[in-house]
Amino acid sequence: MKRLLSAAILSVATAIAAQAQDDPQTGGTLNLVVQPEPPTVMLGINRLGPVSYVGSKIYEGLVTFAPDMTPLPKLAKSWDISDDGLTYTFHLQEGVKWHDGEPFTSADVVYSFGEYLPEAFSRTRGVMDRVEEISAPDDRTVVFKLKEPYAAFMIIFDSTGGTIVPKHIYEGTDIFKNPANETPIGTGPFKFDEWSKGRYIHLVRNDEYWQDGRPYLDELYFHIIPDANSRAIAFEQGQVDVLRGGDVENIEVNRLGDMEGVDVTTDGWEFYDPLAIINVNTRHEPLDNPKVRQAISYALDREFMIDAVFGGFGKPAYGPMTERTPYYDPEVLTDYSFDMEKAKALMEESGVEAEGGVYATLDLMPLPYGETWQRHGEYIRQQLKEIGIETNVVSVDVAGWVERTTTGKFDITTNFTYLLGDPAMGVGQTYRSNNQLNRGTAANVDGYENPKVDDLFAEGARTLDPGKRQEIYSEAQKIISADAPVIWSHQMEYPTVYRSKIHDLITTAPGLNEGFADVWIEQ
Amino acid sequence: MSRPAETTVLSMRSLSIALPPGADRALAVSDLSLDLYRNEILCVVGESGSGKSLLANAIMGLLPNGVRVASGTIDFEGTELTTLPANRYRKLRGARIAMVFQEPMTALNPVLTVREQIDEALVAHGVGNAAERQRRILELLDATGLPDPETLQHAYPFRLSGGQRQRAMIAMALALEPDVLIADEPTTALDVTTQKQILELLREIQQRRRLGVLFITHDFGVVAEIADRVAVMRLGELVEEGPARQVLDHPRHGYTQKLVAAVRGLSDTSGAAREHRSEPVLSILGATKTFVTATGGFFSGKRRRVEALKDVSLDIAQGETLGLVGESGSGKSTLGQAVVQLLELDSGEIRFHGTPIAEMPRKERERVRPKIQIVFQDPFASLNPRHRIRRALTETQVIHGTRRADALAQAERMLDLVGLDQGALDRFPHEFSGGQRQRIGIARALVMEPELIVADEAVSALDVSIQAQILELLADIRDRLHLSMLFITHDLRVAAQVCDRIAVMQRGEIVEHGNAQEVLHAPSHGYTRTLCDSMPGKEWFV
Amino acid sequence: MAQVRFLLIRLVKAIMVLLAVTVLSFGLIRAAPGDPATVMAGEQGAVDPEFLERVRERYGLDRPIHEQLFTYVAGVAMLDFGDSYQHNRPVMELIAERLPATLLLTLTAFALALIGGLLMGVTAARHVGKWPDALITVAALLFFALPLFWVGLMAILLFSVQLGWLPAFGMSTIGVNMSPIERALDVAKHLILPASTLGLLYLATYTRMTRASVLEVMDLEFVRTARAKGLGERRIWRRHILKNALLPIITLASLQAGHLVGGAVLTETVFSWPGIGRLAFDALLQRDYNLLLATFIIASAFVVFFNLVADLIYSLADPRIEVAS
Amino acid sequence: MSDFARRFLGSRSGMIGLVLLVLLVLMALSADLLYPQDPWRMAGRPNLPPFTEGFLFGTDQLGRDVAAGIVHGARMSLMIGFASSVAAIGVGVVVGAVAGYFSGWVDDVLMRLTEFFQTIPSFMLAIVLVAIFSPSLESIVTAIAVVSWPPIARLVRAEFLSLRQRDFVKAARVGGHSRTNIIVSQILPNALSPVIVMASLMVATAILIESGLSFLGLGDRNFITWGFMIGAGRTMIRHAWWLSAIPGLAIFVTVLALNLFGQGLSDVLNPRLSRSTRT
Repeated sequence: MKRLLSAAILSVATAIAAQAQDDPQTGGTLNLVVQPEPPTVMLGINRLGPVSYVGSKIYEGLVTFAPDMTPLPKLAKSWDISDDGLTYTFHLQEGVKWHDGEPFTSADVVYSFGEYLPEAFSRTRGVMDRVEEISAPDDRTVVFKLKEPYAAFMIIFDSTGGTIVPKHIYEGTDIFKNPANETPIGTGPFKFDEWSKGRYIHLVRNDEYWQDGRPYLDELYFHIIPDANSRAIAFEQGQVDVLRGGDVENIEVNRLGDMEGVDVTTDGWEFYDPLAIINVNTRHEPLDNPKVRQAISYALDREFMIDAVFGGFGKPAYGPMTERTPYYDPEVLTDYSFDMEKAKALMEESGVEAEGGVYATLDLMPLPYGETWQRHGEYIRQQLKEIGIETNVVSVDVAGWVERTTTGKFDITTNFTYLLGDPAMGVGQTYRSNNQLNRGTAANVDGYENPKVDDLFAEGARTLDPGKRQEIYSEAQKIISADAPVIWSHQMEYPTVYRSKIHDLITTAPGLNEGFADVWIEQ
Repeated sequence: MSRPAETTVLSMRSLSIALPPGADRALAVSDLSLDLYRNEILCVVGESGSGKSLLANAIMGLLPNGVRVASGTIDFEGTELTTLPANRYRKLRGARIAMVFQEPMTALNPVLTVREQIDEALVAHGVGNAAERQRRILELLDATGLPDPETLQHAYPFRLSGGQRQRAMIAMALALEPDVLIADEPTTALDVTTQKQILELLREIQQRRRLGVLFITHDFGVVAEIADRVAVMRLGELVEEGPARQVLDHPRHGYTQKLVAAVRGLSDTSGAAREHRSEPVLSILGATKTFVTATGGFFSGKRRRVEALKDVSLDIAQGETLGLVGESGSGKSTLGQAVVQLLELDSGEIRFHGTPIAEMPRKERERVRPKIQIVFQDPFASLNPRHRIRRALTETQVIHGTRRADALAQAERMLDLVGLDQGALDRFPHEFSGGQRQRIGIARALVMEPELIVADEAVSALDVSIQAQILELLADIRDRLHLSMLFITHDLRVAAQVCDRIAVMQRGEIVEHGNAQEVLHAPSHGYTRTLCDSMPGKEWFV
Repeated sequence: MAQVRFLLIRLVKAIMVLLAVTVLSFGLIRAAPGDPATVMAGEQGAVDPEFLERVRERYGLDRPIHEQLFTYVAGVAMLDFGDSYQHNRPVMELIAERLPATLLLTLTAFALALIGGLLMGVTAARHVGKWPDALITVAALLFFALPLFWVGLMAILLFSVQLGWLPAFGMSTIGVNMSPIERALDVAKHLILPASTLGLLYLATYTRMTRASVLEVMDLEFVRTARAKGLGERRIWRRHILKNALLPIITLASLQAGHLVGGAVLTETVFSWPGIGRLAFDALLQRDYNLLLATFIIASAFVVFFNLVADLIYSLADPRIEVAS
Repeated sequence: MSDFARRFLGSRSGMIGLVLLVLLVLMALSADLLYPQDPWRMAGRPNLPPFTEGFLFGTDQLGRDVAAGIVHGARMSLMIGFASSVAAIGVGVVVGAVAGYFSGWVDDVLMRLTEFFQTIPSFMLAIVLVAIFSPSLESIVTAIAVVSWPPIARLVRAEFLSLRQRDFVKAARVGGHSRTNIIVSQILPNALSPVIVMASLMVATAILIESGLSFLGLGDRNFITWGFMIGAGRTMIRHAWWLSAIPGLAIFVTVLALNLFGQGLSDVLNPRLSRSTRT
């Protein structure tokens, strides 16, 4: 907890410092770490963390988002939405050029959303299904017509969900095999220069960038350092200037954060809004029993877990949303703060037969994303033991985990989802009964089925009026939190460690997945 | 043929060599005094464990670790060797005192050519320039009777025959014209015919260079062949010394007498061959066997064919002993193995009481097999080190359905027959001496009440005195149990002593076959004659 | 002549082995749960069957297994290991990128181990029973019992974290532009810890082998002959003992050298050395079949290759081989 | 046998190894007495250094008692080591014996197979096997066995090849003993001593492999093992060095003990090998 505060204070401090600073200085090299080494930096065909990190400097979307999730101009300098919420008209920036010198026009946008993205990215295709037609009245204007109102529509226009790609390069090719993917061409503030495999990716300033005087930096190095300890040492020795959450163990973050001239912030995750959850397969006994699920939830000392396992980064979560999520409503949530007695009591009430103090023996499949999640799993295992649930740890590799999770072949597994800035976007998928198996790991893999919840999410997506939406989502949160179809572990916080001399590093909701046009280094 | 003794080159005075603690005795050589004169061959003869080889090594200053000269002196032309500092000893070695070893194959460095090995000796003692040395090397190789020195000098040891290797060794030893040559059993590893040549070579060189030769051997035949003087050793002690003739013909010390008797016994063929008219127990018809071996073993691919047996036919009658004599590689052992069904013939057959064993029904074969037993050369290798004698003698019987009690009784009878007491039953092979083990080996063959025994070099590994005993035992048992015997040996004398008939083998063929006496005294085939002539010390025996 | 023939035979045999390796590993990995499609699907958030189909089809995962095997083997024959789905690139490229690193690491480790091992082994044998022998034997014993990855960690802890003498990770300092010479020195510095860690075990092995072999040769007759010839000790050691004793060691050593490549997985992980050992492990976790198979086959290929080298050395060094020609 | 015992007592390395081994085994057996609690249990405050608050080796990230982990880990390490070695030796002896005794094509086939397995880099193969059959006690033991049997097979084969030529075996054949009798009661006993020596070393190697696997996260997560502890402590290395240092030492001692023990055995069982060290 203490950690958290200090982190928050730090970030505030830097914000102030940033304002205090006089004009940004140009020039300089920024050394970053990308891990694991991305398969590609062509943001259009792949959105894994590392790809987005690098790709977002090369490619842009129509908009980006402020920390409170209000849209900000990017390739679209402005837009208007018809009152019925069916027509979105985007007005594009002037004088934007692709890195190969070709001019950027509305045709590129139409191609990107009309053909490219639906092919490349299922989430965007999902949203595009709601679109009647895309048209480009002129070079600088693009119009989207929706079949029915969709409140979260703007969300897909960020650089990762709505990557704008050059039509003149990709039209009519196999977008996955196109050789141009090796030398990506975007509109972003930085241009692809060199990729020394296994060592670094080098981006250089895009002198033609549409925003005058930007970017401030000369070049970016994304270093590939496959080992957490090594990354920590690299930062210490000054070989890299920024560490993303997950680059090093959180406990390391605290140590590095205490170093001279180093700041830590947990901002910049409002867009992805990650939530750590424990999937419990409600198709299997005794997990079909709400009391058992609640018991499990009570049995977790989230504070301890966050401190011991996640180095103090994170906040307990008792429902389907986090404080970062719009329409989050703490009032309506069941308070699942640690209470072993209550947990045990619930197990007894549950009516599940216990043999020798053991109610059930279940498989526990920890998320195979490194040691931290293993510790997380080990902690959960111990707590379940306390309330009389024995577990057998199933260790699988990523492939196995994905496979078992998406096909419902598990009892209990740890997991996390991105809520993506609007309940209509990332939250619903985990609870809607029509979105269960083979729909990815964030889907409703637990097999939770509640018509009321389904209706609420459907309505929430359709409704535009914020007030109404709040009511809808508050009710949804109330019901789900009480049912506990999944056990919410905690609102994840990814600390970013960086040197104080770097300014305006994180100013928007996508955080480090922003284009870095405004980032500057104090010489 | 003893000649006037000349100046002493090497003289040992009350020399004692101590073995490391834990050895079977404290002193390998105790209080030995002996002189070697210029221009003579002094044979130090003794059985295994007599300490003769250590004596040789002591003179060379090459005693193995832990073994050391305890007391006494070794004087070499005024230089005291026992206290000589290493570097001066080194100058002496090879230059003034040279040595020839028993096993030339292992005594030569496999990865250096003959030339290199001789040359380095010359270099080490700073002899002449390259050309000079080259000349010397060729001379030496020529002098030791090696063919075509020019090319042969570049050969690696493994390319040479056993005899050639030993010649090369000698050439090497003579390289620096030493005064003293120490030869440690230099012919023991060789076939008789080769042995003869090497002995002649040594004698000739010794005389030409007026060398003092200390010749270590266990074979009185060899002694009789080349010795001027003889020193007999037993358990580290010098029991008798004197001119060759005297010691050989009129041994004074009891031990010497025993040895000499044993050797003479071998050539005593009065137990004249008996005629056997009965039906053959075993007949071998046109036995043929060819081995195909991969050469070098390393390069798969190239293969060599060795015709071990070429159309061999033999009969062995009831109670008869057939001697099978030949040098190594003559195929005699192959035949023996075929007889006991250890390997299959390519063609030809082996009949037991007239029926080809190969064609017998399985059951019948099972029954017949134990009737043909074998006694091996190395008595240690032929007993399972992990089984007590009891088991060694009963197991086979039990397998063939004898009740344990009976099997044991039988075992005891046979032990008794071979002259061992019942105590032996509960002991392990390693607790016995070589001779005793061989007796056990015989007992094991006998427990199955065989009709034919194949004795494969059954006495070759034993000391002469023991040899004699075992041979007597075999003969005795053979007569008592009316056994037939196939007696395989490389030693004509031994054969002549026990055999009724002798078949001489050469390169897989039987070149001569007939009554033992005739074969031995009036050989018809050239090869047999060479064998007889090669017999060391034959004049002495006959 | 015979040499050539012999090597040809061995070559054919080697190829058979590699074929077998290919088939085996192919079968093994296909037996595993989960395929690239599911991984990618999972990674990309919500998915639909149609998407899975596309991925499977793109990587030929929809074709019958024997067909996949055949196309694969055929490809491998032409050094085409297919594409890595994880990296979207030809596997051969990836391996080519990583191989130099691994070779640098393993060969250095091997060289260190062999030279050190020979020296220590000979020294021990020369002073058998005396303190240098005792010292070396004990050292070898200890090295032999050390878990390499742990040694690596401790080395990092000591030399990098505590003393800060040597870099703890990677193959070169990042982000800094250097002259070729500086670059080389830099790499060398990075090489020290991983190479010595990896070499340690082999150092112990070679030391023991050398010691034993030398002691054995020392006992042989021809050494006595050499002494009887009055040769000097130095000469006896050089020409007679070492010449005969070290030959088998060098052969054995090169036999093992092949395994270093496969054995480097742990070391490369600990020191995050960008070699194929790591590549293989990551590939495994990502179910990147083609990549994993390739690293596997390459590693085996090295063993086979070094076996050939061993044979060659032996056939050249030991005259007895001439027998065949 | 008594003779064997006497000679073994004579071998210093052997005795040291034996003593260490006995201690380790005792420790493993008495794990539940020394630390009755589940080693996974969070017993104290996280990351306590050794010798604080009654935690001999301190605690880890989740406040689990490292000492408890070491003791319970000993059990797993030894168990896996022995189990896999036994399996490997079983296979190796059978293959080697058959190949060595029957030679000919049988030998060819089996030896090709053995060579094949020796060609595949063993640790890589182990990794793949475990990963594919998902980490569990069985899969780990199997994997280790699969990669370790070839040397045994080769050794046994060599012994058989030479022994079957020995006279006492011939004698048995002449006596009409059955093949099985000859293999089992004549040859095998004589071939065993080097196998036993190799076995003790193999257990050591097995333990090393297991720790390597666990270190890479391929251990059975239901059981605490030393390799796992190192792997888990690795990320904490600069905050809590003891988390990875201590289990490593445990492995080291165990492997060392086994090697010493093996050394002693070979001194006693094959004097031929160790003779060279004496003369």
